[in-house]
Formats: sequence, C-alpha cells, structure tokens
Amino acid sequence: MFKRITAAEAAAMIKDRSRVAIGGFLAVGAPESLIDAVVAAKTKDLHIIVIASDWEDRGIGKLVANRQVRSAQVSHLGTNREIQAQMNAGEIDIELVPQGTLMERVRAFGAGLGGVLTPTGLGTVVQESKQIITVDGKEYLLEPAIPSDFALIRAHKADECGNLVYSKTARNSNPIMAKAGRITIVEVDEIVPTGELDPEHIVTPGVFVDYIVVKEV
Amino acid sequence: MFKRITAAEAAAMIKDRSRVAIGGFLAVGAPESLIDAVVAAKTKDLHIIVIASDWEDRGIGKLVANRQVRSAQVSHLGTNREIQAQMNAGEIDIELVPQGTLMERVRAFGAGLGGVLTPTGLGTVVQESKQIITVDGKEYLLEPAIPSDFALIRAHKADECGNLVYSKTARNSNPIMAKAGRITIVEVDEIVPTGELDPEHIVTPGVFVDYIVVKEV
Amino acid sequence: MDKRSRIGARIAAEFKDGDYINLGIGLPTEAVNHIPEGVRVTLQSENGILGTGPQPAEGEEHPDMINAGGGFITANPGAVFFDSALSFAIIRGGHVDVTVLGALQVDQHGNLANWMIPGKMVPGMGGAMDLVTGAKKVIVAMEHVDKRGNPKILKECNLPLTAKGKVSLIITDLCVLEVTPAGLLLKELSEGVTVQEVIDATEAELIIPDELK
Amino acid sequence: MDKRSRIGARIAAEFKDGDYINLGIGLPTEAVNHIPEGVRVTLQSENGILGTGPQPAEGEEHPDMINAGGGFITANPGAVFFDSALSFAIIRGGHVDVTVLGALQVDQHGNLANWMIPGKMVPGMGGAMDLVTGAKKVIVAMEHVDKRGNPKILKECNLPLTAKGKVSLIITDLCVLEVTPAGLLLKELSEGVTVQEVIDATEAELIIPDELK
Repeated sequence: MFKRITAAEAAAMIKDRSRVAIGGFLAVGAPESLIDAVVAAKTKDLHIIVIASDWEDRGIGKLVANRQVRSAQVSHLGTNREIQAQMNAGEIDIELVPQGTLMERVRAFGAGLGGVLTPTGLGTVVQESKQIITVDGKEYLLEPAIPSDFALIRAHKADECGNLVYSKTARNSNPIMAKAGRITIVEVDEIVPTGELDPEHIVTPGVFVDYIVVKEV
Repeated sequence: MFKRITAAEAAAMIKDRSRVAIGGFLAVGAPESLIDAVVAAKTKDLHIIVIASDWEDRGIGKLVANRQVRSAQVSHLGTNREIQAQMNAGEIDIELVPQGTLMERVRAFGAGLGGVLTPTGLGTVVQESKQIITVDGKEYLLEPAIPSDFALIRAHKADECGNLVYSKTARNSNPIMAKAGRITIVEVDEIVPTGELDPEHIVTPGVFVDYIVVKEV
Repeated sequence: MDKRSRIGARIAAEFKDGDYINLGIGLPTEAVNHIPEGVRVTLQSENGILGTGPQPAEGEEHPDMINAGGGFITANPGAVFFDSALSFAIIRGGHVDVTVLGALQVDQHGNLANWMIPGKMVPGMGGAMDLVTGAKKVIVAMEHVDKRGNPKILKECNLPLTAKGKVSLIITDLCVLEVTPAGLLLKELSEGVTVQEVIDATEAELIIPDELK
Repeated sequence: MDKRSRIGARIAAEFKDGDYINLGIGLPTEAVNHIPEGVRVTLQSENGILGTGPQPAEGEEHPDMINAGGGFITANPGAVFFDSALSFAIIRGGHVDVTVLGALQVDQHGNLANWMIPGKMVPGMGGAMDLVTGAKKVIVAMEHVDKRGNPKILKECNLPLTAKGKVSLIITDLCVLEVTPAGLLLKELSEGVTVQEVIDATEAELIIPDELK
C-alpha cells in the first residue's frame, strides 16, 4: 500500500547516481513537481531513462540544465539544445534507443523479463555490440531489460488503494515506468476515495505504487 | 476497419491445420458462438493456443471432444479428462507452457517481437531444448513468439470503430490474443454507436480487429 | 480448530499489513478465513483481478467473476481487472509479496514439484511456475504426508520441478519448516505433535533447534 | 497548388479507405488536408492515440493533447488513448498500413537515413526506426534535393541508417519513385518537370519506363 509524501520527501530518497525512469513525452505527462524537487535537492550524476529530452525548461530538461544528469537512455533529443551540447562536450553519456525498443526494455524490467527480441534497429548502428538471434528464420536484436531504481511518473487520479488513471496523451510512458521502478513515486492531480475509479477503467493497479505526491506546481 | 459477419462465416474462413489462438480462462471469456461454429464446420487438425483446456462441454473442450485439435500450446489441462486421454493416447500433441510465458509469447507475436527472456521454467523440464541467455549476470530462457493465423476472442462491447471493452475476469487472455491474430475475429455481446465507449476506457483499439460476430448463443 | 483451519491460520500469520497475496487452489485458500485483525491484504488471482472479495452468496454469482481455481468470487472496493499479461507482470515482476501453493513434493533445497506425475497425471503448471519464480516469498502449505502416509518432504524431489530453490517456508498439519542454506529448520510443532513424529514423517534431514528438543 | 500541397495530395492518393496511418513530423502531415472524398483513414500518433483529429481552435488547446511532433491535437469520435508500449505494438506488430516520413537520404535499395548527421546533428531516432521496420508500407516524402541543391536520393546512403530496405515509395516535389528489386522506377513526373531534370537531381540510377521517355 502506498504512502503519501511531499515532492521534497520523494526527492530526498533519490541518491546521487540513482537510475531514474521518468514519465512523459515532450514533457506532456512529465511529473513536474517531482522533477522540480529533484532540481532543488541538487542530486548528482543521475542516470535517466526517458522517451525524449523535453525542453530546457520543461520536463527532464530542467535536470539537464542543472547538470544533474550523467547519462541517459533516450530516443529523441531534437527539442533540447542543452542536452546535445552536453553530449557533444562529453559531459553526458547518451544511449539512443528506438522508442518502441526503449518501452519494451523498460516494460521487460517491470515484468521480470530479461529482455526482448526486436527487429527494430537491424542493419543500423543500433545493432552494434548487440546479439543477433534467429527465430523461425527471422533475425532479431536481443535487447536487454533496462533496470531502474526509481520511477517518477505522472497520473491524473489515484484512489486510496493507489490505483491510477491517466489523462489523454499524458498517459504515454507513465504506465510502463510505473511498473518498472524498484520504487515507484507517482505525482497525481488528486487522490479520490476508493470506489470512485471503476475497476474496469483503472490503468495501473496500486500494487505497483509505493509513494504518491499530490502535484505542487 | 472491421467487417461484421456471422459465426458460421467466421468458421468458414478457418481452414484445416490453422493455428488458432482462443481467448478465455476455464471457459470464462471464451468465444462460445465462434467455437460452436468451428465445431459445426468440422475443421480438422487445428493447432490451438489457449490458457487452459476448459471443460469437455465448454470453451475449447468442445473442439477437443469433437477431435478437431491436433496440437495445443496450453498451460493447464487439469479440468478436462478428454484432452488428457487424447494426449496419453498420442492423438494430440501438447506443449505445456507456463501461463505467464504463454501470454508473453503470444503478446510478442502481436507486438512484432521475436520472443522474450524469462526466468520462469529455469531448472525445470520447460528449459529442455531452449536457449539460456545471461543478462546482467542472471540466467533467462529464450522463449520465442507464438504465431497464430487466427485469434478468436470474446469481448463485452465493440463500437463501430471496432474498439473493445471487456467484462470483469472475462478479460484474461482476450486483449492479448486480439493483438496477436493475423486475422482477429471478435465475439461481442453488442455493437454500440461510436462515441459510447470513452477513449480512456477502451482496452483494445479497433486497429487490431478484423471481424466482429455478435454472440449467437 | 480442525486441521485445515489450523494450517490456514498459520499461513495467515505470515501476512503483513498491506501485503499483496496470491493463494493457490485448495488448502492455501483456507488462509482467507484467518487473516489477523488489523492486517489488510489484497488478494490477486492470476486470471486477472487484484482485490478478490469473498465468495458470492448463492444466486449472486456473476458468470464473468471467477478466480484462478474457477470458483465464483466478488470484488472488494478498490479492485482492478486486467489482462493476463499484466497479471503475470505483477507476478513475475516481483510485486506479489507472498504466494502460497500446495505441493506433491518439496525438498530441503527449497525445490518444489506440484504440476505433474509422469505417466499418471499431467494437469500442467498453469501459473504456478511464474508464481514460484516471481513472488517475494513462497510458502508451501500441505498435509505433511501423502494419502498413503508417504513423506512428501524429501531430500531431493524426484517429480518434475515447478521451480528450483524458491520455497522459503513449509506449513503442514504437523509443523512449520523454514528452508535455510543449511537445510530444513524445524521452527514450530503443531499442538500435540512430537519432534519424533515429524522426523518419522519426513524424508529430508531436519535441523532441530535446542528449544524444541 | 504550391509545392507542399502537391506533395501532400500525392501522399494522400496512396491512402485506402479504412487505412491506419502514421504521419511523420513536417511535410508528411500535409497529407491530412488532401484526403480524397470517400476515403476514411484513422491517424495514429505514436505517443499514444489512435484517431487524431484536426488541430484545435486557438484557445481550445488541451495541455494533455499532443501528437508525436508536440503539436496540439483533438480526438475524433472513436479515438483511443493508450500507453507507448501498446502504441509500438501497433507499429512494430504490423498494424499500421502506411507510414510517411521525411528523409535526409534515401537510396535505391530502399534504405532510409533520417535521424542523425554524425558530428553535426543528433536528434535521435524517436519512433522512426520502429515505424519503418513495422509499417506495412513506408513512404518517404521530401524535397527532391537538399537546401544546397545536392541530391538526397543516392546509390547508397552514407549517413547512419534508420532501417534497411524498407522504403517502398518516394514522393518528392519533382516526381514519384517506386523502390523495386531492380532499382528506382520513375512512376510519375510532377507537372512541368522533365525526365532529365529528375535524372540531374538524383544520384541513384533510375529506371525510366517507355511512356515517360
């Protein structure tokens, strides 16, 4: 069962060098209160796992601008000049991962799987140093699960059992990362009484949720 | 976009020796109208993919009793003496697959993946003839995707775009198999006007649905 | 209390407030009737529900509401329905705190066999292999000996395994055994049962702590 | 019609009634303004929506409603929201009928490069590698030459590939090219464009059918 905490308390749990999966797509669905708290906590040398590097002043861009990110697994940097500059200067290690592959690798960790076989990236630089496995006459890349110490995600509502629903395209990577954190911390708009969310409509069961923060920004 | 057909028309598409993934768990959520139509069509030598072998007179048990099944990938036979008898007599080939592994292998096919790495079955007969892969110091079995020609599934409601919602624990394997059929045929209680299902609550998007049959039994 | 209730109560004593629990068919389900006051647990059934409630009253059964054993269930407030892939992501991903299963055999290495007797009975493993592989704590709950009085707690399982070295606790009508790196530790005796009775009914070597000698 | 509209209309002419379509950022999205009457298509955006509707009126934007390019969108009746794993199961699983993407380079083997220029620009592949790998039909839509007038349609891509041999049609301001096992087949010329102009603007060898000679 989850515990309700503040964003600052959440940030205090995250130590330097933690591996942190962060929800959102171009900062839509990003847990901004949690990110702000991590910025305030000045946590260093984070490894982040995120779909895109967002903007300099939104989403995980704030962590990059504050030079708290040592490395990242990410599929797209195009909207954030700062992360590209830090990458070119050798200050941040970037593993570019195709978006679908990134989602499967994160999902795999949450589901207790060691990885998946995907055709995506065959014949490209993505396959460098990866094992190629043939199944049923077709080649696939072996893509290992991506572990994370913390998942920081954004949902719309939680009930008192920690069950979550999302809002429109702000859902994106959040339900996947929710399942994949060793510790999952969720930022929500509100916590509603149990029974208010229909058992058929809940996207993320509370079993995956460790802490909930009601949004502060 | 899906086409609405009858159960008999659906059964007529399924040729002898087809590989058919069939939804349901102990026949709850099984597409009984579709199964009855396949029984009536006397289709032979089917390969079926199903969580459990149900009962002699419910779910896929009816296909087994009618001797239409040549082989099966299944996790549990305990409720169906007939399938055990046919297996012991060498009349049906059974691959027993752990339930979670079975779901991931079916999901993988639908998601265009070649397979997954799972720890389940390590140190058991399940690992016989399977490749063992080490990721991050931990061993996993390489479990290949399970292809299917048809998925026969059961949902509660469809809208006119083919979007699906399910009923309670009758959901089980149905959304997974819906995504995994080369041709997916869905049996529903009713087709409702588009707009009646909330975009946040739809479990299976219509993109996966080829044919819909309104239940006949 | 009869034998089944005693085992059920002993299982339930392992549950902590807030735990997510998966109970196998048969004897393990007896635990739900003995959950201690102040301990709230959430029951998962691998066919696709978290928050399984009590059996419905006769006539109140819903055809789409079953547990993994096929029995009719209800849903508690806060329950969630999901598909089988998510259900096993919960299980394999290590989010189930305790799973309790029956056994044909269990051995001193924590190996479990509970899904087939070659040439005789092949029900299949269903979700058991994933449960035993993924759950944080695996408890075996069973009668100490089989119907013919033969030991089920062995030096080495000789039936096909469900999983290797995953069992941590064995609760029977006679006693409670903990699987330790050194072997099976006799933790508790049921009322009226002697150490010698347990030893006689067990093939595996037992570690007997001084306070029970 | 201006150049962009012409390309958009030509892309849209490839759509069939009932198709599920994913359009890349930029030029490809121009196609939505030219979908032929009687053709109903469903647009997917890989961040997690099927049934993307038109851009909202100013002031009507919802902060949680964007497409994969970050632009505000609406949802058509029958739309569905889902997570990114399901979104890419749709894509990688072969359920997208047509994807249309821009290119830095494309070659006569159907190879595509559109995600990085080493040492210069590394935006990342985003969802493009999965789209090109999984979609039933991959169309490249772009200006025939780059801003300096250099060919982008090459014998062999020299930038890092997005995927190997997956492109089947190239639609530019000058012409339409089909990728065939024998090479690039000139299918159509834009109004007022000569075969020689296409040849001059293309590094790859072209197969010129008699009727265009």
